[in-house]
Amino acid sequence: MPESGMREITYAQAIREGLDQAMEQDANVIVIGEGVPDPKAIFNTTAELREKYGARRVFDMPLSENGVTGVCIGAALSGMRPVMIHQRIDFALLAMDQLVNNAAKWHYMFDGKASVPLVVRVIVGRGWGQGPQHSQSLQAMFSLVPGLKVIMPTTAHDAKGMLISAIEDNNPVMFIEHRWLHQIKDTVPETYYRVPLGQSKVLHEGDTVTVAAFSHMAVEALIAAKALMSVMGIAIEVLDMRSVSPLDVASVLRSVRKTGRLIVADTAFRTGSVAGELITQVVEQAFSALKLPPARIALPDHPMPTSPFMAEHYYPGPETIVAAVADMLGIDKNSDAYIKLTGLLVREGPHDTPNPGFTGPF
Amino acid sequence: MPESGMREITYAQAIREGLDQAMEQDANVIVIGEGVPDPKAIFNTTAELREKYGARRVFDMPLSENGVTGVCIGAALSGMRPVMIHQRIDFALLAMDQLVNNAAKWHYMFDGKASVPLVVRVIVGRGWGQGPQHSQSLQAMFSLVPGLKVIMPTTAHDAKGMLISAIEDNNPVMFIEHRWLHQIKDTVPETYYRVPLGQSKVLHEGDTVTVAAFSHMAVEALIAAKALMSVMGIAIEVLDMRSVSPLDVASVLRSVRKTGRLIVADTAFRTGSVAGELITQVVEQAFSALKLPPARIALPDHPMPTSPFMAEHYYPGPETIVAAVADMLGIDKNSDAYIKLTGLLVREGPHDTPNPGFTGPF
Amino acid sequence: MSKDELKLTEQQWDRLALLRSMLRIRRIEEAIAERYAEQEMRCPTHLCIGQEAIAVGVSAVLSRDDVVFSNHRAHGHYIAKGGNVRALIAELYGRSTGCCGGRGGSMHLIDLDVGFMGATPIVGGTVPLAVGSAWAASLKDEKRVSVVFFGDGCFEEGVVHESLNFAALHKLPILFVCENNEFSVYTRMSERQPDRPIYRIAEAHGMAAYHGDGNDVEEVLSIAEAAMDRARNGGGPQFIELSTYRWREHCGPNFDDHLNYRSESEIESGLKDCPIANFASRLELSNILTQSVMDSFEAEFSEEIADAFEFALSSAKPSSKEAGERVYA
Amino acid sequence: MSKDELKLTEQQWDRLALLRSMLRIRRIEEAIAERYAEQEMRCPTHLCIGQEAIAVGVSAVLSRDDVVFSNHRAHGHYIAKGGNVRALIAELYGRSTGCCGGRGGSMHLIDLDVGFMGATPIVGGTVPLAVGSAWAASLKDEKRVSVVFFGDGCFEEGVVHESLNFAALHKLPILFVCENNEFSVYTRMSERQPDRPIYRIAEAHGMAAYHGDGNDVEEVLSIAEAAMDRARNGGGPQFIELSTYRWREHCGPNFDDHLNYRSESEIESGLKDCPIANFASRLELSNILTQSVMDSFEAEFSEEIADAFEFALSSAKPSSKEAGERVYA
Ligand SMILES: Cc1ncc(C[n+]2csc(CCOP(=O)(O)OP(=O)(O)O)c2C)c(N)n1
Ligand SMILES: Cc1ncc(C[n+]2csc(CCOP(=O)(O)OP(=O)(O)O)c2C)c(N)n1
Ligand SMILES: [Mg+2]
Ligand SMILES: [Mg+2]
Repeated sequence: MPESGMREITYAQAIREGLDQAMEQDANVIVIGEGVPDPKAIFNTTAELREKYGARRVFDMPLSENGVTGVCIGAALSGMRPVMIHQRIDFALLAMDQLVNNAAKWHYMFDGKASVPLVVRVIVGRGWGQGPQHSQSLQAMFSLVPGLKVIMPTTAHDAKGMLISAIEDNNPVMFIEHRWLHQIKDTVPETYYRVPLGQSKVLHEGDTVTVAAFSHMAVEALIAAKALMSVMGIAIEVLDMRSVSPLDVASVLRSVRKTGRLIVADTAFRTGSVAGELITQVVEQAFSALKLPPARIALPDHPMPTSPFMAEHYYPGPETIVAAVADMLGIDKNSDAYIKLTGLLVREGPHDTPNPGFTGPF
Repeated sequence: MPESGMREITYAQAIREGLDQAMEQDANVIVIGEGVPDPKAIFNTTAELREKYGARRVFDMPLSENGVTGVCIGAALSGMRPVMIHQRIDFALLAMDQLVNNAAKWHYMFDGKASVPLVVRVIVGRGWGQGPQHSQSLQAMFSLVPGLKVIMPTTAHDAKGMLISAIEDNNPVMFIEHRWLHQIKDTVPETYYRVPLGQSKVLHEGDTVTVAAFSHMAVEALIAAKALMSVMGIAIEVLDMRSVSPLDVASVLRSVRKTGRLIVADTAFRTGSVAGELITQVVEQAFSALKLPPARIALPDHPMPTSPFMAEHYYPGPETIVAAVADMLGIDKNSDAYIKLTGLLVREGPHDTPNPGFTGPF
Repeated sequence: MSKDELKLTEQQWDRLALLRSMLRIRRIEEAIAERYAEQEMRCPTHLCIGQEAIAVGVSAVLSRDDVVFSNHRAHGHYIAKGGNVRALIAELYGRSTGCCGGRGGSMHLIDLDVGFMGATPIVGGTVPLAVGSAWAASLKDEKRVSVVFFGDGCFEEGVVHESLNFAALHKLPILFVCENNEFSVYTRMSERQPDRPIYRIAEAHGMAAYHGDGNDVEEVLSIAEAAMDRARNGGGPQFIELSTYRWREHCGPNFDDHLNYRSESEIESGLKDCPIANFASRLELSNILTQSVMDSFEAEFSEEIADAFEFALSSAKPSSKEAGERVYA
Repeated sequence: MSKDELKLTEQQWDRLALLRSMLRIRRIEEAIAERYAEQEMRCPTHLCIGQEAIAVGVSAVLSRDDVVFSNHRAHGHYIAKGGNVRALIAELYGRSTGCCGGRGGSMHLIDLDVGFMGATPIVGGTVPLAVGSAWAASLKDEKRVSVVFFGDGCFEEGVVHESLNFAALHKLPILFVCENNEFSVYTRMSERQPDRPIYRIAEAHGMAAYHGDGNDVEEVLSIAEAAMDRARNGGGPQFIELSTYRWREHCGPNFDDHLNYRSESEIESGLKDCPIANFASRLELSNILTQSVMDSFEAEFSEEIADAFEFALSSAKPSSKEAGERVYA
């Protein structure tokens, strides 16, 4: 299916469109989640689906995360293709049993006789005092479970295309959205198209340092790359990893063999992060290609504190990436160019909202 | 407290003794778990505790893993020091919400005003057709949660001493036992003593390769080390990691700076394993000390199949470690010495039981 | 042996079939128990000996299209629903011809040809799946009913509450069958639940709920029949709690009465309440069952069992090379 | 103002105190709502305006030793239990003097000095904790009762079922308070639960369970009083379901009636059922409340509120350097 009818829409709109078109394509696709048909429509990603497809395909749900996950697995085993949604990935912790013990293993333990085509959309919270229980980025927890696929599309284009691929996939797929991506616009085809799962994408070419970034960190990495290029003429290679499991290690290896330097930028706590896993795999396979030890950019190993004063430097940004690049390339951080560069990266508006127009409280 | 009154007892007996003495020391210590007071007494690790301490301190429980974890957290917040037990770590997946959202974060989110002195004993199953849902080794899933401590003692001595430390600790501690350790004997003091959490131990000294091993893999690594020494005179350094979180990276770095070579042996699926995290931390901090890329020994990325025929080569053993050492040191695998060595490592009895006396079905 | 040969009415024949089906499960499980000691069935195994009336009484009112989910103690449910016995035994032996190709063992059974959707050992795990299957049937306007078997211990899991709520909310065609054998492993009800009936909680969730003697196959059948009738005709979810008794150890082939977790008198009365012996006497009194019929059943089963074991033991052993396959669909 | 000044009996004075307490919560939350738009309270905030009678009626029968656990909508419970208001407002502003030192925000409140054990926003999360606290009290033979406030949505979580079972099994001194405002965010009961009373499920679990008008503070008080009496005297767990109505948006300071998720007439009747206005009229009719008393309450609260906001806004801001502390005890 060709991609055509390009226009600019937001990530949230792209997801809505992907859901809409997937439901149009296949009558077995159903959508369920707390708030799906409500006026806020999961940050407008499910708006008007009930009006269009009816109350027998678009559901709100009881606050029963584990149970309803099991219900969706049972429905998936019986011919449906459910898309389940949690407004925060933290709520998926209540459903670990069904996701890990059943969804991930059903196909294997029953010798391939049945499969679980289930998509679980989960949103990573950030900012405006989300606090310890509403800001976790748990991709690593799911990525270590064989049988689950775990993806984190970054752009609106990929969000739509990967959502469609995930819905068509016969395996359970954790579709992880970062809350700060929802409002970002991108060129998105009007058509029904797929973006394959498990493949990274080069966002910015370069030969000095490879920056493999996940989800919102890919946005930050691209900002860093453009600034480095425009101010200092330094070309870093930014890979938007897009998938966590399968992890596209091959592309990272290809890039690292060119640059000899690797930075991995993740949205999660540092220890136990997928960033660490990626570094290990690169080291296992391309040790001699590395000129320097790889670096990891991630959150500190503590929960997000609610207070904006305390949370101020919690999230790494383009400046963190630039600093890591500078360290690797031996750039003088007191040089005029570097000072100019970091000046360019100062974010407008408060640190705890995705854009200056945001007024809380979500 | 000095360690005295040494005698040989099994890991299971050592745990029982640790529980017993901790209950004697502190009237707030209570024990709860499915089967705790039953005739099998959690593989005899809780035998006679109810007789000794009564039904108000030693409890069986309803099949409500998440709820009872919450109940234990509430009790811990109210002055008790509960020890909760699951016969398989897989069942702890039902309690992820309480463990991750509450136990791990309570102290942090309430600014240190309260703490959760809770120990959760969980057992990793292996062998005799445990199959996909009863054989997972989920330490990595817990280790990426700030606020939880995660330990995996290997010897009876450490099991008792670390259990006591865990019970005295004011934080939630996941105490992970490997089922195949329960019957292994060791010299254990009769006294009440502590082994600190977060410190590895050198099981075998050497200067050629560092093998950092977790839990039952430390047993396998020691077998490998002894065989390598006796047959080929090669001294590898085996570290029993003992703790997963905090992870004693410093000791591994110290050893790697001596050997220049690192193998990490884990009981879990390869991808996303703590082994990977350890490798990344070593690479981040001692890249130039490494002569070769570190190697990871772990389970393949698929569930354990129940059939003994299919499961035959699922678990790595001493032979896997020896082969990795040979690869690193360039030992000719066709040499007489190597063939003799691997001959020594052939395990007696069936591959799916911890010892030839085992007759199923657990 | 046919109905006409035996000069039985349709109804008498059906009653005899219940006995036959229970006895068949018993004999198959006894054979498993006997040969388990050979250590060639290398997987945890939970026998339903003593509890056969529930599997049989419920399954008697199911059609092939109705689907069944089960738990760790699944042999009886599987056999009663028409599951392939050769594939069951082969699965216990870890062979390629097993119903899971060896990947699952005793605690993971499946036979999609007869609507046996799957059994798994994480307690509570399949309860919401059965609800989901009923949901799919309802969304697709398919007429099948979903059935899930689980124990009294399982009822303590939160997911059961969530499943009851979801099923009642959407008025789904599902039958919840709670086999109350008073034990979860070695732990009796009194250490796990307050003293109140389980089925009343289901009732409070807004569904029809009944309790009955799970050792009386005809009582089970009549309760199940009425419940399935309601479920098939838009009556929404149905819950039945059936009292029964587990004869042998929780896991494994043996009796474990020496462990003293239940009194001699309790065991005695448990064994006395044998669903098969009691029903057999009833059928004898009604002149439906004779020794020669019984003999022919026994002969038939011992042949079937011998065949199944032979099939299993002569089946190919899967290779460890296949172990990594089928992780993803 | 004292009882004698106002010439009130002990009992009249107590009734007036209920009004005072509700009004105080209302005014504090209105002040939060008003100043929220300034964007300096940078955390999600769930107001209990319209639901004050439950927090107040229940807390009126608690002693300081009794402990309370709560959820995302916790301000009222915290204030009614005697929580420090300065520390509450400072917490909303993310200051070091906040009850969590800024780490928690509106959805995480604690005041151990008055037995307010903690409120957290994962729905259902604190329900078993309250049971655990009651368990500890029972094991230590301490006389306190544990109370947990939660919503109708929360009742759908499996952990509630597990908590009810555990509490009933061990006959624990706990009061479960279900505030049924018919909504979980924007989703009404009819999309989440079948049509049957919540409290009957608790009753089926084997505990005393009652339902009442959660907007009538005296009804709440009398139901809670009886329940606490039973709980204190070995009567085991108690469950009360109280109907009420949320006036404003689920999360945030505003009314959100323009979203049309509830009809005008529903909103109108919801607002008409104001726990404060209705009770105030009742007290006026009984000559307990006069305009001058009302005025003095208002004056007192506006002073207290001004003080609390000033305290908060003049308190130190924690530094991001402290963010990594207190991960481990
Ligand atoms: C979630 C979970 N917890 C614990 C276990 C261990 N376990 C296996 S079967 C069982 C007893 C279940 O009792 P019940 O549901 O009454 O079934 P029965 O064995 O009596 O048929 C237990 C505790 C498990 N498999 N899964
Ligand atoms: C486990 C979990 N699921 C979902 C949410 C999102 N959420 C926050 S409050 C809420 C509604 C809860 O409704 P109810 O329990 O009735 O309380 P109310 O808001 O009406 O006071 C939801 C769904 C959450 N915080 N935690
Ligand atoms: Mg049972
Ligand atoms: Mg509500």
